[in-house]
Amino acid sequence: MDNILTLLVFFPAIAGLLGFVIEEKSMRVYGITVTVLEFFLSLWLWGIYDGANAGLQFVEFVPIIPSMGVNYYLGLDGISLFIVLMSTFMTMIGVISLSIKKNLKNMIISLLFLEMTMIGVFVSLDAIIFYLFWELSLVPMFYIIGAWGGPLRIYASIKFFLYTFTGSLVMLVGMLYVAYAYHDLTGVWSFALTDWYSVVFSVDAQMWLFAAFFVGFAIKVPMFPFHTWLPYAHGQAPTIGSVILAAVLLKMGTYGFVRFSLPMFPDAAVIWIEPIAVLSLIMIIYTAMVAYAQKDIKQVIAYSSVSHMGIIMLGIFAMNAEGITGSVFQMIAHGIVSGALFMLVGMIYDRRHTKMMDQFGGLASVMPKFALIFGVMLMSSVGLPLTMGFVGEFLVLIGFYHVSPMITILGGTSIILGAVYMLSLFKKSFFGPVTIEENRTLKDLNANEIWSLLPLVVLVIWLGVYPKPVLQPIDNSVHALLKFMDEKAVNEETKALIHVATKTKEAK
Amino acid sequence: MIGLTHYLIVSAILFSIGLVGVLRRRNLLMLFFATEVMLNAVNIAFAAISHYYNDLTGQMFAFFVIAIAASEVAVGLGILIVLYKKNGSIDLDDLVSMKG
Amino acid sequence: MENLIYIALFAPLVSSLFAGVFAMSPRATFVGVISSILLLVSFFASAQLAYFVYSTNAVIHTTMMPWIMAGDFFVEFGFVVDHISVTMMTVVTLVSTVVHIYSIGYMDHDKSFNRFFSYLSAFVFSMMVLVMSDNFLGLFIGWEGVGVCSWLLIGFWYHKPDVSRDENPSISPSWAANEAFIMNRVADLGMLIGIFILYWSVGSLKYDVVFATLPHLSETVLTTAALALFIGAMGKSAQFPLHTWLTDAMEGPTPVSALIHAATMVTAGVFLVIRANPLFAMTPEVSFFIAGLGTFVAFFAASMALVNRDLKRIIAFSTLSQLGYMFAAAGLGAYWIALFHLAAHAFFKALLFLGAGNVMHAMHDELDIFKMGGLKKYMRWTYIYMGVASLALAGIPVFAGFFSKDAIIETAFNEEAYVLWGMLVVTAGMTAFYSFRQVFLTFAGVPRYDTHHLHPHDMYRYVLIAMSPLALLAVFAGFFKEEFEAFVTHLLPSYHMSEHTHHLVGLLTVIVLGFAIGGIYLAYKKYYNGLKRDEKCENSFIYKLLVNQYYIPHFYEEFIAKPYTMISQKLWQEVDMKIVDAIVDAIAYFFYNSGDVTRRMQTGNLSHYLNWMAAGTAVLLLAAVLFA
Amino acid sequence: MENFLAQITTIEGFAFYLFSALTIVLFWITVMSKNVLYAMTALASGMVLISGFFFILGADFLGVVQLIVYVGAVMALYSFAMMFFDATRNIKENNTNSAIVFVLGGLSALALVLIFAAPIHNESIQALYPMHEGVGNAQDVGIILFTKYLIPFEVAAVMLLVAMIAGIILAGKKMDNSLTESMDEDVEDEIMKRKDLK
Repeated sequence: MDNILTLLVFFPAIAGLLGFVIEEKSMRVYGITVTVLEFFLSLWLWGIYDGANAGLQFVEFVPIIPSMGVNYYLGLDGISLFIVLMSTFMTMIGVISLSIKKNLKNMIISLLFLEMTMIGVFVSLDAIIFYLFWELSLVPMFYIIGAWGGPLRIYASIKFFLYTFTGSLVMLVGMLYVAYAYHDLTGVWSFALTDWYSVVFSVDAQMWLFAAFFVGFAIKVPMFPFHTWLPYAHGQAPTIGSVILAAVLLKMGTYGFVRFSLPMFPDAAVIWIEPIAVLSLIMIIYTAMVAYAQKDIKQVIAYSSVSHMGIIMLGIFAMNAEGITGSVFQMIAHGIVSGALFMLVGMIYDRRHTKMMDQFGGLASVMPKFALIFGVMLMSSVGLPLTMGFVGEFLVLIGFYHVSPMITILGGTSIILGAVYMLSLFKKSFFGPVTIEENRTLKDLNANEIWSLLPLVVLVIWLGVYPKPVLQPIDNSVHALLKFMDEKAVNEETKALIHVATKTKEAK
Repeated sequence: MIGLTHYLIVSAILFSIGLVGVLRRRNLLMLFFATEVMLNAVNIAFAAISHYYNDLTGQMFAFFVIAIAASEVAVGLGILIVLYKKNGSIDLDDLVSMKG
Repeated sequence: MENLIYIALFAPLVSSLFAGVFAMSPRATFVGVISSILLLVSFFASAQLAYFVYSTNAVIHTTMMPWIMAGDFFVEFGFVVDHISVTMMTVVTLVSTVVHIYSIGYMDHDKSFNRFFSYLSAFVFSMMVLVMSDNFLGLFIGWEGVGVCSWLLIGFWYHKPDVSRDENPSISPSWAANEAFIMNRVADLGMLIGIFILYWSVGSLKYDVVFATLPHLSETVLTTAALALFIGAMGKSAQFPLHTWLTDAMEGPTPVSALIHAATMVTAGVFLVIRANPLFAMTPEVSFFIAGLGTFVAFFAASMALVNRDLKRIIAFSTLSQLGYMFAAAGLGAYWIALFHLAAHAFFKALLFLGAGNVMHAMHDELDIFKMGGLKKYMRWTYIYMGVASLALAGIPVFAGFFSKDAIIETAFNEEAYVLWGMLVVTAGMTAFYSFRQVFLTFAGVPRYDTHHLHPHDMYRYVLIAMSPLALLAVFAGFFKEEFEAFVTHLLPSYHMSEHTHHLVGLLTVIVLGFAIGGIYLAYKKYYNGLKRDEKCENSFIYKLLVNQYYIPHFYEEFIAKPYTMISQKLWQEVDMKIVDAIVDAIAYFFYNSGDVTRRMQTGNLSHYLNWMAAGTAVLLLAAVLFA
Repeated sequence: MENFLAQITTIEGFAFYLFSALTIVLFWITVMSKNVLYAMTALASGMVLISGFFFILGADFLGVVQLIVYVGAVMALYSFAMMFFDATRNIKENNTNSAIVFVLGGLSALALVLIFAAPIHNESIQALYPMHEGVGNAQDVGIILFTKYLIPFEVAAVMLLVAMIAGIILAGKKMDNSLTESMDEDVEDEIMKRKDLK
């Protein structure tokens, strides 16, 4: 199957177009069918993916504008494979658990288009195609927040759109500059990433280009101090919007760092380690504290997302296989866990139409199943061993320890601060006596909800106990990436800092 | 000998006259006249460049300018008449419905 | 043998999952029974392994499957059964089995009966992982696992509301649970850092590899690693300053206190130090710090126990104090003595807690020993059990505690750490006093409770029988000291008293005994014939200081918890909303307003537009003139 | 000055200066005149003179087209259009006579002159479609127009057709009310009629 990536990218979009002619009442079934098919398609992709091959696979190459070197160029490696899987998986779970009644048809069509753009971002290897999907992903999300959101939805969606859009434009300038530099060097135009990788920029140029890409990615991540769109977007978005936003859209930023910034500008990346580490630290500690101050459950999880993204950023800039692999794994873990947490908040919101902690209390006795699943996700979120959250967080921290012990110790406080806000959230909403009469009659999770959450719980524990099938392909690709960076680096210091794993994989 | 520069300068002066007209007049018809002046000024420049570089491209361009001017006048006058019939005036000061 | 290892390890997990299936169904006794049977299976497997190790002196390694791999990092689920871990396994499973059976009776009326067993067995599983792992990260799994289980179990009665600190020093079970978890997390960070250091300097986390590489490492690395690991141990074993959670953890059901907060989990820190003894042996400064801190905590906790009125808290303080003893021994290099005290302490402390549970059961959850008295009439067996356990705790000869604790005090003398020795001796006296103060106030004298409403009676018979192994061990465990030493010193460094100490051993024992018996006599004089409140003493500064635990919980509340909350609030409302977000919005408003201003250009008058356009053209042209 | 004299004495130079002076004056009148009729007459004369420039420059065909299209067709259109307005009357308009207009005009004139007067590096410019010696201008133009510029030429033709139709429709429609509104009303009337029929 040569065109599996094209199929994967455009199947949801075509299905979305067909969705316009489907009747409203059968839309839900239609949406579930499409997303399940898409998920199985991606599973199949995993099945035929060659884990031992660290390079790009399933490459498709069709020239679009040959004179400008713009090509329809797709491909995927261990780093993107699992993010793609996670995207299809979370979209599927999101659609299954969808509780929206109003304009369901439009919602599902938006989601399907969103799915296309998300997968497109992760598999495209041409900068123009990448940028196209990158920007397109804003549109469905803009609709989802703006049309189905809370009372401040217009403000939130416009803020989301403009903020991330501004960043992307700066990134675009960077991309164009790289293309121009490539043209200067070789005499031909090319936007293919694999071509760009071969350009060795001077350290000065790298600094500027890194900065341009940084703005685009950092806003998406979102890094402090560019994070303020996130609480609004999450606070106002409908459940499904928050799930996809937290699970997948934020990962675009960190993925961008791994895919663009590291291999293209290794020296600048090394020089930028310190500022980025400091920003990540602020993200970790500061947003964890802000999360603790929140009164709205959803906002706690939104800020906790920022805090966890800080960990991911730290790992990416660890410049060793432990850190980067851990980071990519943490992207997946965070996607699943925060997605699940947002879904759980959505479920309680559907019942009580409030997300304020002080409106709850004692839910554990009223809704034990809900409390149980929330507890599992919470524990994964605070990084308990044998859950997904631990593997990524641990690898990131151990990786960054090699770079800077001090920053790692400070970053490690996330395991304390994370526990502080998460446990206080859990205590305030689930423990204690039931004080509000309305809560006494709340219904526990119904079958549909349990079935949409159960796969997440299984995944969180399975990948916590046995992460090998996921870690190994990631690690192979990361290893190749690091070796490449090491060879390409201009500065001696960079070469010294990049730590390529020495051992041959005896684990296989 | 008369050089290219001479023609270009004349063209520039005529263009500026047209510009002054465009800026100054409030009557739409007069605005059209001023536009014609500017277009003609440009045409002179084209023809002159064509001549002095011995290249027909300039003349080609002038042809198309003329064609466009003709269409512009046709459509523009049509609109002018409609406007006049609707508002009873073709003074720009009276046509401010697009105020933002 | 591998099968036995897996049976010992996974029987508790199966038990937990089995009980978990019924967690949301109504109470069913069979759940408790089956859990207990599975635990018993685990105990037998452990015992058989212990016999195997004892008879063959072989160390069994087994690897289940790979876990995390990235770059050079590679960790497997590997288990090792050697003299140390098998001792721990046996102790843990034995105490757990007894506690499980006990809980069938104790939790009889609780509607969350099934859930309780699920948590309890999960805890045992985590503890088994902790002691059996053959690498530091495996240990960390168990380390965190016991943390979570302890969180679940302390907060077991989560439905209780928060009350003020004056009413209940632990505020509420859920509060205490969070406190325990978070405080443990603080220490876990230290432990993680220790793991990081070891990984980057050794390249592996397996005990064998790490210990084999230690001689090649620099002193700084060793010291920081040892210190970081010990910080981890301080949290789990509730050493100062991370000790406050342990007494608050008494909010959990009493069997939990017996199992987790006395016999097993809190000893994990001591276990870590014993396990990593090659590391600590190479870092004398850290070891001495451990010994010093241990001694200090032994004294410090005992002092707080002297005046406390809460039955369970007194025992909790005594646990803290005994943990201090263990650390003192381990820090002074007598690792096998520490392990011996750990095992002996597990037996008598569990017995003590279970006895306290019986009393609570009889007294309808009353905990204040000032409101008890005269219970020996109704609760003969409990009286005997608690008496035995207290004698063991006080270190009276023939009882287990005598052999182990005396050895520790001797060690301190032998190491010429006379200050430590002195403090430990005084603490021994204090231990005897508070143990018997508690026993006498509870069982002797006349009833101080409302005799019309309360009719105390002893626990179910099967519960009392289940407790008997612990009682027997509390009495006789000490006699196996020699065998124990021979057994564990295959792996642990042996420790011998010097000639000098050897000569004085009789004298030293007499001194310690003198303090212990003095303590008991004092308690007898003061409390055996009922309670006489001493107002003047109770109002004294020292008494208040001790009752309020040196105001340390208050200190944490005022100087850590409250400022943290306040800073968080400020960061959110002042910084995030008013600075970071406001700047973003200000940029947006700038564009918005500039649009509003420039909107006035949009007069609707074509002429004006043309003027603007011409102005723009002119500017561009001028620019062309000037710059071209 | 001598240079000027030398130039003006040649026939070409004389024509150039004469036409330049006349067009500038005539166009000035066009732009400044209050009377539409005067303005238009001046414009038409100016255009004739511009065709004169074209002839001097050897662009015969262009000059002819200028005469036919501008002076013939466009001016005719203007004069017909003027019939709709009262053209004999002086226009009352709120002319912006402010300095800014003249400053802007003057400035751009100055800038343009400066730019054009600057020496242009013309050596490097290669003629794309060179004129041929001995071949008439009309022939030359025709060859290029119908080969290289065929598509633009056809497009221009279509554009003119569209413009013509648009002009007819715009000017010929009944003018009582707005175009779009009247359309709507027609439809409404239609609907009403149908209802009545039922």
